[in-house]
Amino acid sequence: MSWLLPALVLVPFAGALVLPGLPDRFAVRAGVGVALVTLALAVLATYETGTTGFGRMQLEVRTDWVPALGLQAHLGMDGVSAPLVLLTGLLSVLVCLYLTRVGPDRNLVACVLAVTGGSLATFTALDLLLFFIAFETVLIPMWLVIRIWGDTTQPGGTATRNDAASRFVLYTATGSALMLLGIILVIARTGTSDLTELIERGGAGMSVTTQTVAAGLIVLGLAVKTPMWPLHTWLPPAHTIAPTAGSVLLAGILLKLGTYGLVRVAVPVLPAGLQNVAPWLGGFAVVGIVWAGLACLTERDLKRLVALSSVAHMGFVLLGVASMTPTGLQGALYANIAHGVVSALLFFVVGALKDRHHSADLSVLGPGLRDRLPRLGWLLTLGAVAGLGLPGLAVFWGELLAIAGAWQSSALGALDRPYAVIAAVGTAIAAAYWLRVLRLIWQGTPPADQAGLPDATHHETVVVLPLVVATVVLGLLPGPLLSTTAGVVRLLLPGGGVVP
Amino acid sequence: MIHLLGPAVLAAALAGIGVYGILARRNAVLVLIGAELLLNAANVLLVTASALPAGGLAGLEHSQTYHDPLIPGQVMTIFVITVAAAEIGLGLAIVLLLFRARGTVELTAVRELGEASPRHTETPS
Amino acid sequence: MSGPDLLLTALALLAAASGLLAVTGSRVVHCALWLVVSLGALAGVYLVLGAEVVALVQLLVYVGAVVVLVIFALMLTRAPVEPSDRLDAPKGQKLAAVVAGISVGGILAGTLIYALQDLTVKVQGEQGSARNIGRAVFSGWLLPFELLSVLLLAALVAAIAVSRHLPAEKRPGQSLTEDGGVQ
Amino acid sequence: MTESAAILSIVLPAASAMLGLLMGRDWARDWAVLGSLGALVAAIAELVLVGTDGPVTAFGFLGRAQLGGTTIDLALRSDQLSAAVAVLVALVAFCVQIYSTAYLAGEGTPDAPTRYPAYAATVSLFTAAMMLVVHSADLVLLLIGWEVMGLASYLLVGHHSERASARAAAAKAFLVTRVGDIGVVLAVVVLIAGAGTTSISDLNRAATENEIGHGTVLTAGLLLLAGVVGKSAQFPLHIWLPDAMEGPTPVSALIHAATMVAAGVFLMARLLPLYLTVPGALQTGAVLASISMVGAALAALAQTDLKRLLAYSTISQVAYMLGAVCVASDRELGSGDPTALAAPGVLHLLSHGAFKALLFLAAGCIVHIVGSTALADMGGLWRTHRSLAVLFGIGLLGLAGIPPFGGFWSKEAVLSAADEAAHAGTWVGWTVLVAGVLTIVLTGLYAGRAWAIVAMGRDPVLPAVGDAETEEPHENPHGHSQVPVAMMLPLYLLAIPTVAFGLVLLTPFDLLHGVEIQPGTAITGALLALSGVGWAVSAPRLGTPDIAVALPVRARALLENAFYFDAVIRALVVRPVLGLARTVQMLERDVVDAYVRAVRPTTEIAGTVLRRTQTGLATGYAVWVLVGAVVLTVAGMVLV
Amino acid sequence: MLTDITGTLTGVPRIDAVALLPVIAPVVALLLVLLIDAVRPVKPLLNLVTLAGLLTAAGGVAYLALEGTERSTACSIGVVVGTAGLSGPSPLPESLSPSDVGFGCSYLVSDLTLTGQAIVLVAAIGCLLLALDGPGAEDRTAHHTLLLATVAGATALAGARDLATLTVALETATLPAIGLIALRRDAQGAQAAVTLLLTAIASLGLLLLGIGLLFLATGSLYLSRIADVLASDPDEKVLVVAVAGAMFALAGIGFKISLVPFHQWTPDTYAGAPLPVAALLSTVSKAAGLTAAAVLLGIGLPALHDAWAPLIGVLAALTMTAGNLVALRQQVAVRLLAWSTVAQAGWVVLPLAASGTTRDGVREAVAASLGYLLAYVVAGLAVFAVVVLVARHHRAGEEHTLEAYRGLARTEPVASAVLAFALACLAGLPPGVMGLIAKVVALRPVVDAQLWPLAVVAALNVALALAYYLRWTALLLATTDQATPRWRLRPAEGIVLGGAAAGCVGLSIGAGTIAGLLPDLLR
Repeated sequence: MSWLLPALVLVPFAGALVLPGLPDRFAVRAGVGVALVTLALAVLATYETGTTGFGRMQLEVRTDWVPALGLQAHLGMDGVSAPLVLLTGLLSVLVCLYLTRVGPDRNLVACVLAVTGGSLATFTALDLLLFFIAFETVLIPMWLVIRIWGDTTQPGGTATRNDAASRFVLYTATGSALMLLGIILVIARTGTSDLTELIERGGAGMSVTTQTVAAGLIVLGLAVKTPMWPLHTWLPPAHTIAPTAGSVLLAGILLKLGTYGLVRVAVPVLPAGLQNVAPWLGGFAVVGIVWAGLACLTERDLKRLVALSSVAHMGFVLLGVASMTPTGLQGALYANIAHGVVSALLFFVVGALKDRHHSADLSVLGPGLRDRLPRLGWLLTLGAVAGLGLPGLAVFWGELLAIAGAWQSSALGALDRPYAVIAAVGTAIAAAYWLRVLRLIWQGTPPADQAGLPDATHHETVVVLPLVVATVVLGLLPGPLLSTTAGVVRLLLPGGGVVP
Repeated sequence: MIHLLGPAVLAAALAGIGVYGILARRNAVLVLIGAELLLNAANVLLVTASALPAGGLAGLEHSQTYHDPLIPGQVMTIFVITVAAAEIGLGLAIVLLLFRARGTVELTAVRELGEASPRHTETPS
Repeated sequence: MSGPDLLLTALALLAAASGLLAVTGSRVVHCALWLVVSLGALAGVYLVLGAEVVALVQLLVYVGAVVVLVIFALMLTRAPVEPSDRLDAPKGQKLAAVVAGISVGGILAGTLIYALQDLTVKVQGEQGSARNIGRAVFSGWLLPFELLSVLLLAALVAAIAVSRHLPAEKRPGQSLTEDGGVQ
Repeated sequence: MTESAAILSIVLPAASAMLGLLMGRDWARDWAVLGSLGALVAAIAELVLVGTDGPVTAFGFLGRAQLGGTTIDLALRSDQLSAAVAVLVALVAFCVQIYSTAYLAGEGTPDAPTRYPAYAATVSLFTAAMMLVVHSADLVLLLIGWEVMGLASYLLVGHHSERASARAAAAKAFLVTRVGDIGVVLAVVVLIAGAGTTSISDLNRAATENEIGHGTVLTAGLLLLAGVVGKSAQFPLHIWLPDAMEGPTPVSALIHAATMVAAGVFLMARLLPLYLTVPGALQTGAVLASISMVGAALAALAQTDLKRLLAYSTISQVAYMLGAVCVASDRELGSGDPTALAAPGVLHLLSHGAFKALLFLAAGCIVHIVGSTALADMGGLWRTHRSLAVLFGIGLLGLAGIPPFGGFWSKEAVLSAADEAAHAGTWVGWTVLVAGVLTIVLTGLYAGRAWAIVAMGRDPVLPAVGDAETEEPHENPHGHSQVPVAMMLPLYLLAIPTVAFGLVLLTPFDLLHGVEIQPGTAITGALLALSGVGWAVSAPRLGTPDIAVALPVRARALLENAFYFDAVIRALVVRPVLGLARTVQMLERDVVDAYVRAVRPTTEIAGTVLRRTQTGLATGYAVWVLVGAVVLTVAGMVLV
Repeated sequence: MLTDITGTLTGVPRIDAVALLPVIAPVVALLLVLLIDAVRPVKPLLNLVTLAGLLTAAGGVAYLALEGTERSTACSIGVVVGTAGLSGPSPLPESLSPSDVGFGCSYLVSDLTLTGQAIVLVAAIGCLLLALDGPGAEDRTAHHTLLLATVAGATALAGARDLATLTVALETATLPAIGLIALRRDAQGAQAAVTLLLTAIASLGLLLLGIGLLFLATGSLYLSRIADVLASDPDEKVLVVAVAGAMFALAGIGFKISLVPFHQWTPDTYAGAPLPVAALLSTVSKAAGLTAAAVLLGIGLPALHDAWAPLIGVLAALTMTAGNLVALRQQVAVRLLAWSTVAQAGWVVLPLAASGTTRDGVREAVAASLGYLLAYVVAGLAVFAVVVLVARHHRAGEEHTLEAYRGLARTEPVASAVLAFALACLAGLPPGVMGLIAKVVALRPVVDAQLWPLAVVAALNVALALAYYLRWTALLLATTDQATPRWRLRPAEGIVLGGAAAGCVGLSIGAGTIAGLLPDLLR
């Protein structure tokens, strides 16, 4: 079945190339078709990997591309990448489905498919340089989505839209250019860019200083994409401007590239280096959680608020990774998927609200949503409640395990317990700002003038349904996802994660 | 027996004068004169170097007595003179073209291509 | 200080002085003439250093052709014969020129003085003879020689093409008729 | 079989919640009632089955979560403790559902819709969550139930979300409990790290055989205590309960009387073996309980709102239960399961659940009649609605702990436990005993006060039952003269356990052998209660039905606002956090983002400066070339 | 190993015509063009002959590459020694071996030579095709002659292994280009030509002074000889003079690659010159400059690596940053392109900064530079092709600002797709995978040598450059109201556009050619 992964990656790209040629109406439907095929391939690949064991790398396919650089087109999938591939496939289908009814535009669907293809390539790439190329492939399509279909009704019109788009791509490009330096340093020192080989070596052959420098650079590049606290200021404007489809892609898939990179590249390949970087990474993550939480407390724009909440969520993921313990890593991977599902759900709902009210400002969305638009109201409540990490819904497990990982982490040294406590306090702040949102727009008496708005259409409900089911199922039944990542996490950590 | 220091210093002096000549003049033709001096300075340096036995300064401790049969220094000088001639030929042709096009050869007057010139600074629409 | 040394220093001083005058003179024609003197002195220096052919070529090409060309150019561009202060560049540029000139000259002089400190060498008279130069050029340096011919040809073609006479009011991008005749 | 009963008790209400929400308006009522009935039957069946073929320690429910070294087994357990509490919960839930069918009947007015389907579904969700807490064998599964209860309480308190006070109360309720829950989350984290497991039975066993470090268990214990204090509205995290009265009264009956607030005590009882190894945690709990006991009772005395009075009474009674559990470490027990030491607390939990639910539902009926919850508007119930008054009286007697009512037996069990601990010579025992005794008097007082104001009071508010509608009821436009049957039925149902709870002591439950009533404390307790009630009831002779008038005015205001603790918390916590949030927003815009925004102007300035060097003068460029060459040479020479 | 064509002239070394084919072909074509112009100047014939000349040269390069053996010609080994009867002024004592006396070969066909020549010829063919119908091509004969002369100079430069040939080849590559600039005989062209002329003459002076010093120090003009002398740890004096010479020579070559202090002529000359000539300057002339630097520094002065490597690093950093910063502010398309080529020059020269002393280090650095150069030239050609097309159809002609590209994607989807793809390649961001691989190739030696400040500056410059490339792409996709006329695409321009686009895509997929140049020793 070695054809499976290349097909998985190339089908969306092919779709992206073909779609601009077709007429709008037909193109969007074709887009959904291509996305469905990709999802089917993803499910098949996951099933195949599952049967032969998530612990090791499966479905490997490898051909030489640039021998001089040692760059090989080397794809593979294991327990860490399988859930992310599935999530990408699912979100891509949902976004394409969403676009069939809301502003169908063939180029937009093409960009969506390009982003999907790029992400799938990143998740299955097993060669450092191929990972980097795939990591960068996502930039231009996402920039196009924001630049062309962005919202120009914000104060400042097209200027803010262009600024948001260019800020997104330039910030990320600088980050990934620095990451490239780290990657080249690793390749130069170890002589190979093959990830499976590097993972087995576990950082042997590189002095600790080299590992620290390389880890510093790679983590910096990935942190911009995650985003980590001081480097996050590109995310809120990007989300406020991006169209709903763009926001879902950005939050659902793009943020995962950064964290996946950390787990796949930084942790196993540069264990000693990451050991030195971990306290800083943990520190910024924790500050991010509290900082973004507090910023949300006074945020006026709902999309910006959800974006800032994403920064807080990804703070937990980074804390999990920085702990470098099996529990922490599994927490990070779990929170990754959970955030993908929940933020996608939230952005769909917020997008629907924004389309109806032509603004995402809390005062305009107005009180009394529960009576005016009951279905959208309940979806928003479910999203908010999941967002604040209610046990029984997906995000809780990620946060609990990340905090547990941080608590007993040797990599964070003396800072492990304080970080865990601050992160736990962060969950309370999350509750505060989400309840503020519900209080401002969900509760209260609906104003008279906004009576006529239509509730969630059948189409929108169908698009959001899988996400609702996923949020609840992932919340109640953590077993399956945790066991998928359990095998690999033991492999990725130095010495199989000596801490219990 | 002659001291090579004399012509060497001459080369340096001529180079300095040539450089001054190029930069200090407003009239294009006079600038070319300065250029000629600079090239001649290089020629002097080459000829003085060819006066040394084979191996140049590095060969001195081998106390060679014979000279390099290919005489690179002097042959190079001849080539330089020819190149200079070609340059001055084309240079003057272009200066004359400039004169016919703009009626002056003063470089300070013909600065239309600079960034500050009005042609390129119209604010983007 | 043997005989040739004396002669060398004399010629060197002459060349340098006339060069300086050529470059700082306020009358255009004088500058050109001082240039002739300077290049002539250099020819002398080459002779003392035993480079006969080079001296001859210098006289022939530089003094004969190049300077004449320069004078023609001066006349064609109707440069002012009487002394004019418009020859020199503005203040800032002149200052930069002085600095640049001194620094280039200085660094070269410094290096050369450091390297050639009281190095004396016996000049081989006939090293620069026509026979040796001829053999050297046509054995070791044949390729540059041939290339030079291409360069000269190209320069001449360029010069001719560029100086083909120009219609009275030349607008950029206006195409000439095939034979380049005047409209 | 017991497993299926336990699972059914959770799944049935959950299913009814789901279907109620999805099916829409007309089906909602039937699903809700059916669900709670089903849960009640399952709970009773479980109680019987546990009795016959013994408890089942752990059986799978939501599978197993494998992470790093440890595995979290999301399993349930079923034993006498869980069965008993389950029955209580199911009973009260069933009563509330029936009660609500009438209480929230109809559509309500456009600006105050009843939203019954959502209400019924959330109550069912709550029941399912409480059942999950009661039956869970694993701390994390318990935490899930714990927080879903918090969410349900948030939704229900904020049910009438058109009222700003309701919205604020709902948010406050959730946030304060959430702050408490940070403790629980951290406790789970500590236990995962320290003990490698979160299964309650394993933890108890490991703690007793001190396989886990003492420090770990102490921190876990204290953190869990924080959660308990938050959820059971004990001092200092009690501020949310009085405000939670904004929710519909049946909700208060179910959540803020019988079940949720008791969940904290239930958790302590579950983990008693673990807590016995760290007496320090129990002592802190005891102190907090004592403070809550007395403080809340005092506050109840001065309340001008019937529901807030009952809320403060609940805080005080829950403190009773907590105190009983916290003195467990100073009592010795013969053989058998150490959790039996928590029996007095659990006993009081059960009896309090019954009579407090009765009181709240009765209060609901009164509010239904009078139209407002303020005590000033009430009076003369004895004459107008005799049966309602009787039931309300029974509830009050249960509350005050007058023999032979249920409240008396459970209160005495607690007092005798405290007495036994006091005789063991520990200061904890003495504090709880003294606080307990003091509280009995105060409870008697405010129970009597309530009776005096509501039942006796001045001329009838409403014409007697059955009078013609001629005389328009004065000054209460939106009251109703009649109380629907559906609202009265649950009262009768709940009156039974309130009265007959004493019989429970005779049943063969092995938990009960932790309980022995000492005649001495029993009699003194009864006398004190009677004196309290008597004094309060005699107040009308002083001219006003309200005994609180006897208090000096400033003291009365102090008590009414519960020592202004709420304002203190607002000043100490809420305002600084909002201030910090504003500064963060400002810092985000002006500092962190400033650097990013600054990049554009700096590049523009640099670009313009560099452009200016392009003067257009050819010899100007030559200067750069030559000077550049010189600089290059000098640098080269220096480097070599 | 000399092949024998002449043999008649006594003592004239046998010139290996095949080895020199890439140089001889353009010269022969040049002569033919002049001949035809004299007889019957028919435009298509002239074009054909010029193209034939370039194609033969390219064929020669291909043949030599395929043949694979290393040929050296125009050598002076054994001439004087081997010729019986000729008595030199002082017959060489028999004891001396040729390598002692400063002999060597003027022209060597090695991997470096062939790669340099290949890049030059590809670019030249592109520029010729652009110039066939583009602006400034009225004077057909002169244009083609000068173009062929420039190409001959550039190809000779790639193979030059002695300083005399290097100088003459460099001048042959520069002077005709100055002629080409002035060919349109308008004021713009004249000023541009004067600017470049003065910079070129000043640089020639510096180069010659440098060569004089090097000759003074080592006594020979042959690069291999100079390298040997400097490698056998010469004494202090020789080293100082040699370093001074090297620096002057490097400064002399700097203007051709447009490194920072020597770059100021670039924007003015590009703006003044006809567009195809600007394309020529940005591709052929830059390629010639880089090969000159590679030959001089890589083969002649590896011993002085400690002197020139860090300085090239500094120059590269300055060039990148200055180029990008000013490019951000440009509105006129051709000026933006000029500053973009200045910035790209920084990238091209970047690997040389980390060449390390070992032979292998220098080889890898030069290979990386040439790799990046190839990518840059192909992408540059594609961009220039589209700019020429727009210039031809826009009322402002060559002075058109970026606004002329607004909404081009609607009317000219193919051309704007090629432009967008080429800009992505120059920016180094996928879909322009070729550019990304080129940037990786360029950064690898720098990171390997742990030159962290340089690496970080380069990384930051990626974003700076991306800013204006994306601004340009965004304009393509923007919506516009005024209708831009459909283009009439001439065959020649079509070929260049197609060829360059195919080149970009080909190099993106088969990126091995960028990374794997110069597999064996650097000679």
